[in-house]
Amino acid sequence: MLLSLMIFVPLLGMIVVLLLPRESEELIKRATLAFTLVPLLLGIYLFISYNNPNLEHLWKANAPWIDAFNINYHIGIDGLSVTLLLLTALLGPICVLASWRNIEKGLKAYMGLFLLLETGMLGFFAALDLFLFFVFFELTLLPMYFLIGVWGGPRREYAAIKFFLYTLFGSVLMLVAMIAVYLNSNVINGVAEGVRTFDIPTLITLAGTTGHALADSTFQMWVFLGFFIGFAVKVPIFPFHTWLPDAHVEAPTAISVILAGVLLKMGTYGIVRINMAMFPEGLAIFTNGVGIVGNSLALLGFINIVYGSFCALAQTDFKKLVAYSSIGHMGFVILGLAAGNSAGINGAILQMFNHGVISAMLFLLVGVLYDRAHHREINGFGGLATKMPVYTGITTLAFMASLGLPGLSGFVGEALSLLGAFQEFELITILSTIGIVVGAAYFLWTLQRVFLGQLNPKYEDLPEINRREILTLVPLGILTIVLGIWPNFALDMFSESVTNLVNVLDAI
Amino acid sequence: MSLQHYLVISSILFSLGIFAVLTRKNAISILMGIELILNSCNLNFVAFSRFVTPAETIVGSEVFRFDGQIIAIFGIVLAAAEAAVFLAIILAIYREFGSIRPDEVDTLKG
Amino acid sequence: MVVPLISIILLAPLAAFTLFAVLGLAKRNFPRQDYLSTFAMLVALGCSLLLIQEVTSDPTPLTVEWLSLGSVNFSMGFYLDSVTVIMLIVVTLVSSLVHIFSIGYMHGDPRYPRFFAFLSLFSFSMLFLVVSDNLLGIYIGWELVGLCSYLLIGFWFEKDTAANACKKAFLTTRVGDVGMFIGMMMLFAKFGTLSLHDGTESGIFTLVEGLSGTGDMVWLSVAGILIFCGAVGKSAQVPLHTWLPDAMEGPTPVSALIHAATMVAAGVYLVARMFPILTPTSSLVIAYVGGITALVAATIAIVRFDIKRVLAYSTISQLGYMMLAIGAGSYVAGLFHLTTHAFFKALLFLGSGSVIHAFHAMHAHHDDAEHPEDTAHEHDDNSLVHEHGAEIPPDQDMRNMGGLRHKMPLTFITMLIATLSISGVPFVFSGFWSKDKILGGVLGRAMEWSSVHHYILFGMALLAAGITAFYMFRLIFMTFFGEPRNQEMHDMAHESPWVMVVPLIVLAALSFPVVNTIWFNKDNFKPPKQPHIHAPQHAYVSPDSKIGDANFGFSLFGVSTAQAAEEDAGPDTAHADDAHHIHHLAHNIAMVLSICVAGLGILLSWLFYHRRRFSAEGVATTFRPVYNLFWNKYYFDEFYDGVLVALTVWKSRLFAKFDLSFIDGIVNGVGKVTRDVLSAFIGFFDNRVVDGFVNRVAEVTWAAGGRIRKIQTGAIQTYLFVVLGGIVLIILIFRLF
Amino acid sequence: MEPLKNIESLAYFSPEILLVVFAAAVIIADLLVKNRESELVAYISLAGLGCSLVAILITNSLINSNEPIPLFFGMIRLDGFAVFFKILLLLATTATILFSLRSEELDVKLKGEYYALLLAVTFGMFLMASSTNLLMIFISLETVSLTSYILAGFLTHSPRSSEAAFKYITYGAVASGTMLFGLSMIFGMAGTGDLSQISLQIASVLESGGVSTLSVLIAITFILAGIGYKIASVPFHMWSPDVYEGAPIPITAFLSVASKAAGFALFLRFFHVGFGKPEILQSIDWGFILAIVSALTMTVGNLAALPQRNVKRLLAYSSIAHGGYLLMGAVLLTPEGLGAIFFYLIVYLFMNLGAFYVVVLIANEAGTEMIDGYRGLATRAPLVAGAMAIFLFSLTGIPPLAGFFGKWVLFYAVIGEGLYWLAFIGLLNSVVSLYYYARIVKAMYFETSEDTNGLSFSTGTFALLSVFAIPTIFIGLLNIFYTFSDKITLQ
Repeated sequence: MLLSLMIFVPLLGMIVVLLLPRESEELIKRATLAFTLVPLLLGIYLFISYNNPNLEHLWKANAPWIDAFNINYHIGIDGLSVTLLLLTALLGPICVLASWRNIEKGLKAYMGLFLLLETGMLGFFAALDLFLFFVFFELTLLPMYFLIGVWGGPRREYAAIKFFLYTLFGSVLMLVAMIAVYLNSNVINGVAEGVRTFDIPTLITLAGTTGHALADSTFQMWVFLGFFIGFAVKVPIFPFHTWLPDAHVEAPTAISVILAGVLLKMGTYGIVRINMAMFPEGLAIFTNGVGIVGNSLALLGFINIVYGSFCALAQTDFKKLVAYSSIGHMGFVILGLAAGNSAGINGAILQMFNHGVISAMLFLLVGVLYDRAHHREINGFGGLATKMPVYTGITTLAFMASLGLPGLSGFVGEALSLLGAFQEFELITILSTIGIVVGAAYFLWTLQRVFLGQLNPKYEDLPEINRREILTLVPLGILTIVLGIWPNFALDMFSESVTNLVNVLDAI
Repeated sequence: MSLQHYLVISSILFSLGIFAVLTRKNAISILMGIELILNSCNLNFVAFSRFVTPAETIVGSEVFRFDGQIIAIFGIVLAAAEAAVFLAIILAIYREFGSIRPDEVDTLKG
Repeated sequence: MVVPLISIILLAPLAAFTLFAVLGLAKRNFPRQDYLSTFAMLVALGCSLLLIQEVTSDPTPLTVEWLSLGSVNFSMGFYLDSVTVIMLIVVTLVSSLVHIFSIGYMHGDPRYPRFFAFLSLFSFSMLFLVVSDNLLGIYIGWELVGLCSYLLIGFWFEKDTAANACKKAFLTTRVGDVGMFIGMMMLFAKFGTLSLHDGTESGIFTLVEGLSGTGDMVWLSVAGILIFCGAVGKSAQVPLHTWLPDAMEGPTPVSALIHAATMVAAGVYLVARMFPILTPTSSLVIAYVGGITALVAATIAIVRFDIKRVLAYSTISQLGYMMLAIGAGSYVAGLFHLTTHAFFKALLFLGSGSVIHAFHAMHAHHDDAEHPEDTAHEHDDNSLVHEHGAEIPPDQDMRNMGGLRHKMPLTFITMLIATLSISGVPFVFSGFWSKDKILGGVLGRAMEWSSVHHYILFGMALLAAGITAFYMFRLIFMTFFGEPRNQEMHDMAHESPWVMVVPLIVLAALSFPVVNTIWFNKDNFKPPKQPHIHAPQHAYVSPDSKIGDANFGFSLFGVSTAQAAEEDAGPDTAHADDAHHIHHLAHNIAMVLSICVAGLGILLSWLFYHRRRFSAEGVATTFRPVYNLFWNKYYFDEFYDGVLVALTVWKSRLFAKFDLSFIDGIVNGVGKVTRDVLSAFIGFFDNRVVDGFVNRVAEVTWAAGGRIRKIQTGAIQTYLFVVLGGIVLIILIFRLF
Repeated sequence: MEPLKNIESLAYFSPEILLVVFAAAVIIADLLVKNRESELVAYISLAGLGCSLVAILITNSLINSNEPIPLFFGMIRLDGFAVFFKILLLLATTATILFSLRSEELDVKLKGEYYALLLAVTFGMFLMASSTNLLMIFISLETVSLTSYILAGFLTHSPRSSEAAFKYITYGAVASGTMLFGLSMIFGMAGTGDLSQISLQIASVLESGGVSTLSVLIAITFILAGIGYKIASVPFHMWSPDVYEGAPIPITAFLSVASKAAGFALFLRFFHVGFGKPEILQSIDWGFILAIVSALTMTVGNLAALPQRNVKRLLAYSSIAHGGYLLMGAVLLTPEGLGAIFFYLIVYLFMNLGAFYVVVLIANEAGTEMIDGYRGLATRAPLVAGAMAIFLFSLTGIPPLAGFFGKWVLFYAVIGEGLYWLAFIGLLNSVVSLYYYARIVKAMYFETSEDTNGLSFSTGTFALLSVFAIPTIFIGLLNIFYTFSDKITLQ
């Protein structure tokens, strides 16, 4: 019940906001903020009250929805989803605050769409029914399309349609795979009996039972591919990544934050929740370390890391740099997942959460600078540290966290992923460590070009970061530090579930 | 005359109709081609109904079923109706385009 | 009692920094950040002194689960043995003194509070590194000190030189760190833990014993060398040493604390910590790297004129010394040298700082901040390598100095003491003892196994010792003796205020071994129990079998060679007995030789730079090539430039299909190349290949749409043709199937 | 059960009869009413549709779906299938009449004929949905066609309209002529006009080798030409873009929904009842060839829609594509396939009619059918723009809009038959279709028009819009709509 409330309060908020008069902008903002705060509070409550000795999904709700296909409204949380729910709920109000001043036109529609988007994301992380899962997954497309396309930068139309087409293409494959799974969900030893089901936990158990059609390894391989490509576009995994830089560069600050903070995680979350948990056999084909195919997943992670880092090194647009850097960091997630052992998967999931927090910070910071200077050309700045020390300090924190400085959250995830991956794919992992150096290189270089050196006289009177912006950044900064010092704070949430998953994988 | 003769004739008629429809550069000739097609069909129906449909005996006496003929009659009726509508539309075309050459009526394309 | 003490040691400086950070968010400052930080450090110092009493046989007073992943767990904890305590005391002591010194030195700097906050953060990180009981914790502290050095080198970031230097420092060390991380991954993959010495005896040190003699020695050697890579980066060993001289762009107290006494020594500390897992092979590699570093750096130091650069290179060479010692197996000597070096090198830096201060150092960075020619925001030179022709700031150029001993007597005296100590002037100076232990140890090893390697190493060490004496006295003579070369600067010069002089005096006092006896006495020090995996003939030098380690603290006095000999000799077994004699002999020889080379070096430099019997320039001209080699620092920086260029060329081949833009890129500097080529690559790959593919698909689709439109001619009879054609086609297809 | 005689049949035939009666009433009323402006005739025809709907429901209550009632000696048949389509067609016609009320391009002098013809064409479609005899099939088809020709050309003094009518009738006449020839061949082979008889006969003669497969094949293909032209499937689709563009917008909407639906009714009955027997299928696998046809149809429709600038024409092509989607379900011969078609038709009815309604509105207000006319609609008429966006994205098949669920059931059925390739092509097509639908959305939302003064619409307009928009949002989410295939069987 609480969970449903958490998911649908933003939807309610959208309706309310759309009913408000267009003129009263303050009211609209405050209402939106309120409606995003409710999920945050609920999320915190769920997070705190979450204790899961037996790996059950908590806060379940299960109601029949479409009997014709045995589709149920089935939601619930486990350690994995509760962290991401919290992340989503946390970024909600922050983004509303971040778009407090810089939305010139159609504020009402903007806020409404944003709330719809939040419902989609929350629902996605909570869904336990494959069909519901898919519907929520797609539900985020429309608002995103409009948010980028209407409120974006100069090339917004291109970016928006590109984002839309790429993701839709991915989800098409997912749909086929999904139907295939459903059709085979009641076939045991070649004979169909009983009802078919979309219920994810049930499907997972069925995929484990020998003789069941879902357990067949070739079947699993194809379905795995279908789902994987669908999620890979979202992550994004090379070579499906080209929509990301465009989308980021064009999107308004808050939307970039959501995009990097949550939407990318939807991809990796899906990979863990569906691909790994449901199709371990399929996974094994791509991670057994034999030949190209056997290393493919790890290779993809490696390519993401190195490729993203080098691309970032080449950028002169601040935002594009951050965008490419997040491609690189998602690579660590893929690498850790490919490892398939406790350290790797835990690291990957932790990295998901941390990257959500850190990249959100980075994009917020870019937005702060953009609102003042109205451009993002890295070489156009210089010596800002003298004018805006606080901003510089926070940026340094974010950069250091992002380049994986120990003591900050970015490190733990990366280190665990690498430690885990090394046990399975030694060479690939060693090569991936290039990403660590290059990551340091481009962040420090940016730091130097933007903040160090002589103050660029153009920016003699650049105002220092203001209270509202600091307010948006501080919670994320605190999370970064806390998770860096005490990762168990998040790890305890999902480590049991991961252990369970690892046992399933080892059984193969 | 056997069924084959009728079929041959009707198929010739049909082909002629199609040929006319595809090649004539005058709407009226196209209409005539269409009429040919329809009539070839009617001929088919009648022939089939005469040769193929089994006769059934009602109260002792052997009676032919006239399904085919009936269809043919309806066909003639519909052909007439179609011709009427067609001619009306040709009039409209002539009014708008000042010509009834079908290849000149091609403002809608692409 | 141990845990709270250590906690206080860690938390005091951290608190000082945290306060600064939190207030900073509110755009405010704590009024007396300097006193706060200094006080915090003094507290830490007090606690570490108290810790001496607390050293017990159990090295792990505290261990907590840090990451619990079900099957795998990572724990964090404290590791307390005499080594730790020594390091703690050294760090806290030098740090406190530097704090005090900075109160005077940094006075009037616009970012005065920030400086102290950073110092506190650094001290915290360094202490964390020292006390943590597992590689992960060490790595965390390791990277944090790197961050602090980054922040402090770039403290005057308006200077492009500083901005470049800090970036270079961070990145160069990071390269080493990656190696270290890979080593950690190997160890983890092997042992499933990163704890050195769990209470549960499941730490690496215990597990590694299982490997001794097995075929995994090669693998272990690789791991050890990789771990050593981290040390190579941090303590500036060849070939990753180039960042340290540039790091002198930072304020001088920073150089004293981070780049002389503590952070760079962390590498040595790490290697000593990991000593139990070092196989003979890896030890030898370490020893050679150390020896080469010692020589190379020393030779370069001869020809420097920037007073701080001279000290920087001397630091590098001394660190090489310590590495050599540990590599050669006598890690006690290495640590001993680490301690003594920390004191006198810090003293030297602070002294030079006081000299620079005398020359109005505080305005220096403002001055060249106003230099019009280096505009801060053309970032064309973005090479990881700092540009070489950096002109020496006038107040650091020894050619402007001379005759200062009358102007600033205290500075002169203290620096002289330090110099005597580092040059290894016999008996009254700690430097002599530590250096002698190293030489003796290496020679002993050599004689004992009659191994060529160790003779070579001994030769290197001896040569380095001589050169050290030479260039250190060169510095003294050029700075304090002779006639002032730059009169008006000379007139401005004056003795520094007491806050700066007092630390000098304290450190000077610490350069006398006698002083050490006051706090260290042997029975406070229990040996850290450390297993060994060394090959048998190497075994008895490993710590656990050494009396030397039993009274490691005692060895700190370095009172007599006899003891030194005992320490290096094994237990009183028959075998160890003659080993004992060999070592005794070795130490005597070594002592004589070292005294000789030191004296020779001093004499030469006296002749060159004081009595001017020979002209250095003359020699330089006669040995032009050699001189050039030294002057250009063995062309390391140029080499890295070359490599990076080559790399970018290669990259461009791979990525940009030989995009010509990298040619002028080479001319304009590596960074530009990297950027051009990479952007060309992105331009090529992302836009042409990946997007290109997608766009092709889109275009084809679109074109197909166009085709279909063409078919839609608008002439009804074509439509009918299509109908007929379609019918025929369908029938045909039917027939086919 | 036994076929009913003529007189007894009339009761079950009441919906059609009512339509005819009201058509006559409309003409008479048109003669009586002097005031050209009055909308009386329209309301009369609406009333007629209402009465007919009631009649349909009554007759529906008389039958129970698993036992259909043959009427007029088995000429037509009353069963759930027919009832479903009749209701669907009624809704479409009602919507068309409402559009026509709003539309401003129709000639006021010809109201009576217009509405009478609409009723007549509906009557014809009813017959198409329920006829089970070759004769009735042909007659109903011709009735619908003839009336549609006239409606398509209904805009006097509009060259485009006349041209549309001309092409439509030429094409239609040839197509139906070809079909009639095919019918005659079938008649000849089976010796009867009754579909169920035909299936038996054809099966037996194929077995006995009395006729060659090729002849049956040719016959089927000829017939396909007639039906395919009704549902505008490749290669018989080429008339539709031109006709749709030229015809008055309400008629275009009507053709794109109603006549397509009726066509599918005919298609399903003819092929499933007449040729659905396994014996026939094994010798002539028309299912496979039609699968290819459907793939071609949707591909051609989507690709050709990409470059269009005229929204009407664009929607014409899009409706070709949707015909292709429906065809996928039609070739399956499974209950899932049928149910999918039914569900999709419902969804399609709402979203497509809604889109066309917006086109009508914009044509009235902005006076253009070009995409450029939609620039900045988001600011000028936010609600209309929002509704249009909903319709378009539903046509694309984006969750949670009904269009997605429609596609879902279709692809589910297709993949259930193992036709992965077909499903994949279909899904890729829906990705492509996003591009041109989004172009309209882009014009409405991302671009700005020179004149920014808001367009004003009556509340009735918004009511009607919401009548289409709300189902487009909710149909998919409600459970009840998914269960047709269980109730409706086709034998």
